[in-house]
Amino acid sequence: MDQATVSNDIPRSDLLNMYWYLRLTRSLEDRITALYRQGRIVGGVYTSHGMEAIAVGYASALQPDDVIAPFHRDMGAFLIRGFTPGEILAQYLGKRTGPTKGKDGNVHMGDLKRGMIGFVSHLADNLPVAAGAALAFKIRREARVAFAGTGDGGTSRGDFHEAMNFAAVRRLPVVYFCTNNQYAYSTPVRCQMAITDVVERAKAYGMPGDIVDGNDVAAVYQASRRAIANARAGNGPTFLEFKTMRMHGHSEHDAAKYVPHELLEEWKAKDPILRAERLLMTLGYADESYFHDVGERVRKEVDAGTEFAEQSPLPEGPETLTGVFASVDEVSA
Amino acid sequence: MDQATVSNDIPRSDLLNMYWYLRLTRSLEDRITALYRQGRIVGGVYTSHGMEAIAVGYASALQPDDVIAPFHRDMGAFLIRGFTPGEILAQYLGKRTGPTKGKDGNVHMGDLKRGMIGFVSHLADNLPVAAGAALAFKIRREARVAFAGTGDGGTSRGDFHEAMNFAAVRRLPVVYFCTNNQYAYSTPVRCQMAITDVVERAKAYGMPGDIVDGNDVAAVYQASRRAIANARAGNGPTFLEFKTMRMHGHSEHDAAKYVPHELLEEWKAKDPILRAERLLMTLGYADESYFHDVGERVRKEVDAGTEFAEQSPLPEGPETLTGVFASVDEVSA
Amino acid sequence: MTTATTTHEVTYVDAISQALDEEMTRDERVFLMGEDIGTYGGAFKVTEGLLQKYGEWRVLDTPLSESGFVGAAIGAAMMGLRPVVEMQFADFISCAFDQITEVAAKNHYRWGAAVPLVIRAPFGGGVHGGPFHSECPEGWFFHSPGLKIVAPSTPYDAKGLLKAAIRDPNPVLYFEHKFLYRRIKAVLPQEDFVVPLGKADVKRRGRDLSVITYGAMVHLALEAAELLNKEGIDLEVVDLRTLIPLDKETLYESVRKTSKVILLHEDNKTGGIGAEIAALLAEECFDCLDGPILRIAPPDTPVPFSTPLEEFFLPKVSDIVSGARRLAAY
Amino acid sequence: MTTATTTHEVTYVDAISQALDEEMTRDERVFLMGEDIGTYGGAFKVTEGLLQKYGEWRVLDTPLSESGFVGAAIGAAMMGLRPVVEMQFADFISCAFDQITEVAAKNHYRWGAAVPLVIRAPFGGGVHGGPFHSECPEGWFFHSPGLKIVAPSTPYDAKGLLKAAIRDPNPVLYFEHKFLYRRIKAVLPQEDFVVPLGKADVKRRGRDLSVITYGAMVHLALEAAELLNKEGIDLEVVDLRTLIPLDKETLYESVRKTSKVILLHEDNKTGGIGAEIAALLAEECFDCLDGPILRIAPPDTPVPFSTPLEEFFLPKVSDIVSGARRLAAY
Ligand SMILES: Cc1ncc(C[n+]2csc(CCOP(=O)(O)OP(=O)(O)O)c2C)c(N)n1
Ligand SMILES: Cc1ncc(C[n+]2csc(CCOP(=O)(O)OP(=O)(O)O)c2C)c(N)n1
Ligand SMILES: [Mg+2]
Ligand SMILES: [Mg+2]
Repeated sequence: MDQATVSNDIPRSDLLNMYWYLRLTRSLEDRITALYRQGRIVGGVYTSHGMEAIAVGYASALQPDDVIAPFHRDMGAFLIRGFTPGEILAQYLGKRTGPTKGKDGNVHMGDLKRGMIGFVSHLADNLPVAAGAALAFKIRREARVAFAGTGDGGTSRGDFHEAMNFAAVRRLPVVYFCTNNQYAYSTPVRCQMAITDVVERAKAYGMPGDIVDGNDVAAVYQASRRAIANARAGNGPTFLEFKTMRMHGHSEHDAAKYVPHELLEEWKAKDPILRAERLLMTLGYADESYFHDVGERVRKEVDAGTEFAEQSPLPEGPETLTGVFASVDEVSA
Repeated sequence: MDQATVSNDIPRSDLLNMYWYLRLTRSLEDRITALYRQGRIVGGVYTSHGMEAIAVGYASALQPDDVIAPFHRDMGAFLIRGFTPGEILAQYLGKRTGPTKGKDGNVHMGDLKRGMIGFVSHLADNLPVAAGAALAFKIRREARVAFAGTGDGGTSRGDFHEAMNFAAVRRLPVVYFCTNNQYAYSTPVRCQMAITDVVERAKAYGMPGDIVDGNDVAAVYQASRRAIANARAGNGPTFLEFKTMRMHGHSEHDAAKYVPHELLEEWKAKDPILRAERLLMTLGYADESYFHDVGERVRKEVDAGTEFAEQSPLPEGPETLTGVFASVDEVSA
Repeated sequence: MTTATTTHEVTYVDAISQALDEEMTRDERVFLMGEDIGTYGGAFKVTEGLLQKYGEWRVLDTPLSESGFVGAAIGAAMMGLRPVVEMQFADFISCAFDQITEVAAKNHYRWGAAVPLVIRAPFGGGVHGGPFHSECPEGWFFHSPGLKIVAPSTPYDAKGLLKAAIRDPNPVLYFEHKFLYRRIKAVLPQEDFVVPLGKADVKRRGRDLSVITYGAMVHLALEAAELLNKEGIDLEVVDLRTLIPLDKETLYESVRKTSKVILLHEDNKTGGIGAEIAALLAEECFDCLDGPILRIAPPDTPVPFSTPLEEFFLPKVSDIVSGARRLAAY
Repeated sequence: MTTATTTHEVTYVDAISQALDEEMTRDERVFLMGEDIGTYGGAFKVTEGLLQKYGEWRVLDTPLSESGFVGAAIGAAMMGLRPVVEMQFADFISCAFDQITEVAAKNHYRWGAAVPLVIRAPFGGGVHGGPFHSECPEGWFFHSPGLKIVAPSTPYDAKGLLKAAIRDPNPVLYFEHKFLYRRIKAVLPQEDFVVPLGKADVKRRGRDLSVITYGAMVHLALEAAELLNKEGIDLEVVDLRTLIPLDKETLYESVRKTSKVILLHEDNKTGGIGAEIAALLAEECFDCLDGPILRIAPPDTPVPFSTPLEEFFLPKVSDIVSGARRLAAY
């Protein structure tokens, strides 16, 4: 992404906003990791460390009433949609004040009011669901878009295929993405598929596709914006491949010894926060002291969130029994 | 397919053999249809009328110890693998002498000894199964190949995707085909996928693909032979799209009013039996009297088969209970 | 609402079509998805004419991909629409199993998203369908918290339950019996009606013995009751109608009265709904039982194709008669 | 065969690894497939070291596609190999449901093809996994004719049943309990042994009351038995070990002796295996029952994540104790 082009194209406030969310994501997830290591968060913890630009970039490109079915490393999307660090930490700690009230943990949260479809562990399951959301928009002639993704590994599942095909046939207003971070757990992409670029998969559906530098928040933002505009204009779905690298184990318990050290070194230099800072400086939008200041402020937000989450009550046992079925008054009759 | 090339390439005996099976298939399926209309066959009846060249062509290109997971309109493959018209009619009539002993009907038959994997209604389910058969050959370093297909509609299912992907990643000795007969029940291909040629799907897997005239038995034979040779040589899977047309309803009860009349007219002229006859005459391999003679002989085979099937006993009620589990002595310990 | 109801008899399958048509007119959020349901009107012609009436965005032919279109229906439902999905045969529901049990069933519990979705599944045997066109898959699903399950036996219930299912805010599996489609007729009320989910119906009152059943088996039980009546054995026939949530009260009440029970279903015996009801009775009505709880159900095999096999497989009136005699003599 | 057995205590998870290793050495047809089972050794390290020992064509890392690799395992099994497939978590078995129930389970019945396939599925709660990493999916499968199902509770059974499953000519679902992996240890025999499929095991003999259970719950039942012993209530603990085929004789024998039954499982209550056993007992052992059949099982909800919720959800020793007291007083 040529930085001169960027400067003409993305408003300053948007870039600074994205920078904020990159830092907030990093800071929040670092806190989550720390709490996990202290044994205060139990269960699985999957973070987006080093890949924050993807969720921050695409979520910034969407309108508030568009709908997101996030990938499992898209913390930035939750933050941009107004999930507070406190709520999110409460979720990880199993507290009643988390978005799932303790029913589910970590990134398995959602809230239709904020346009976030809850993540389902079974990878790619939410891709047909997102097609269905887009279908609803199309049926009602609403100018809304669904945005949904999975990992490189997730694209091997049948539901990926069925979703992409359906979306393409019906020209639905949905944008699909793949966060290609080169590994699915311990499995490198070359053992996952016999193609190098996941975007090749789009051809099978007659769907346009694009490869995007997933560590460049401006590039993610711009590619997403184009695809979203296309979808909104009635031109059907697009598939975006965000190239990036998983910078740690699959989850906190995995030391990722199977990843070559050099690969991590290479990608460390491409850290999306450093990249964003360089861009902001080049454009003259911000300087070191600004970055430092943001760092202070996000830390305070995360501190306050931690405080909130820790002081929040746990649910009580019998709450297990609530919520299996929806009641009539929850949905408009 | 240039007929001069053909003559150099396919032995006369093979061509005549394929012609025999084209006629036997047609004659047998016509009988099945007649019996269905008389109410003597119950349940679903799906035939390959007008598409006989596909199964006859590919099954002729395989070695006897290769394995086939047939599409649901591949009667010719069963015949080539030694299923007699009598056995097959017994299957359709639910007789104990059919390959499934009355447990299942119509084309839902199989026999591992003859390298035929039993068809499963759930379309595309047998594609991963065929990959697994090929995997077994590869693990044991046997020079055997699996050949498996589904319809244009069947390629929309997730199992198609998962099978193709797995076969490509492991470079398995399997050939996949799609019988693109332009409709899936009442659904035309354009409502099934946003691409014109199903072969485009192969690109998503880094798998080579080929479009083949499915009404030309010589073309089917040659394309299959190439793909099979490649697989056998360790070069991995190929995807073949056989272009053809379903010349009747989805099954016997469907009048197929949704198919434009002109389309059927157009394809009638491409009837694979007529095409084969023209080829054999051009090559000087056979003449009208030969064709007439074959017609007489296949009719006699089908008559004898009908006789056999009709005189065969039905299974008795309690046989319902047998065969849920395999016993140890059925498989080598 | 004037379009579909009539004073003459309608078949079970027409009752289903009427329910779809009337709900689509009543509520523009209702739409249909499935294979060949548009131009073709569906494999069983249930949706015939609806494409012409409501257009291609309310009657959607889908690619051949059960998981994909059930998933899409879930998404549309969460956005406020009311999708009704058709399985071409219930047997193919296995392909959408993951979407149904992991996504549709659990979304509300996990994060509060209602999924008002109906999946229509033509099920059951007696139509020479063989192992893949005769299945009764309901047994897989009543073990999945978050799903409702209905299986009507009459045109009235078929229509009323489908309307209730469409109006319910939860995922509902609607099992319609293929064998009944054109065999059972009734005159239906002119006015709009629903049969509430979760209510069993005593299809025949009797003193001596409760037969608890649903779907096509209801008619077998009623036939058996007529025969047994001549011998002085008075059967009560309880039609579950809804499998989840189970109407325990109606069951218990019947059993408290008769003290003897036959559980009858077409689904395989082991792990069928009969097992669950037997367990409930053995725990909650133990003291009022005057004899063993009998289950009459097919053996644990796939549904075989050949006529003598399928006849052997399916429960018969004579099974009920002899079971009832045995219990009556107990 | 000298590689793996030892005289010191081995954990439940090691017992599983040993069984795999020994069977791979014994029979070169045995091979493994699954996600991350090669280099990484599996999410729970069950297959650690096996890639190095047997090579990449006997320990196959697969793409992320449960339906695809279960289907492939079926094909390889039909060609004469003995695949053992790993689900990374049992929860993901829903993605392969169609291949398991429609292809693997029905092939032999339909057209005589044996499918000697084992699917290992780490299941169960108590590990803070939440709704998608704690499921007990066995209830879906015992209603599918053609499958065998096992669920060991001890290292001995884990090893012996896995060997028996691998040697069986049918598709076997092998549910290994994650909670037990590193919590339960035992000294195992030096020599090769199998635990035959279809045989329950009385883990504790008792006079007063039969607790019929399997998996992690066996240990709860044994704990409860110790407590109750002090009160003079003598529990018999029957470990099913195999869910299909059910060892009815051992169950009936136990119940004929004690006349009182608790059915205990971690799978959801409605439609769990407890329902089936209750139904069998209520039909076949009715006369020997001296009290209602109690089921102790989680409520009909997904497995919640937060600790107080999961604790509420899972059966507890105290549930068994109070259930037993109630029954004893009956
Ligand atoms: C259907 C399914 N199978 C297995 C898993 C277990 N699992 C969780 S994450 C993961 C790897 C995912 O890889 P990828 O899609 O590339 O995403 P990444 O974690 O690399 O960001 C696996 C196998 C799952 N969640 N869903
Ligand atoms: C998973 C699944 N869903 C639905 C069906 C019902 N069905 C049987 S054949 C068919 C159409 C198949 O179309 P295609 O694959 O193009 O094959 P063709 O019949 O055209 O030869 C459908 C929908 C099925 N067999 N399997
Ligand atoms: Mg990845
Ligand atoms: Mg077709």
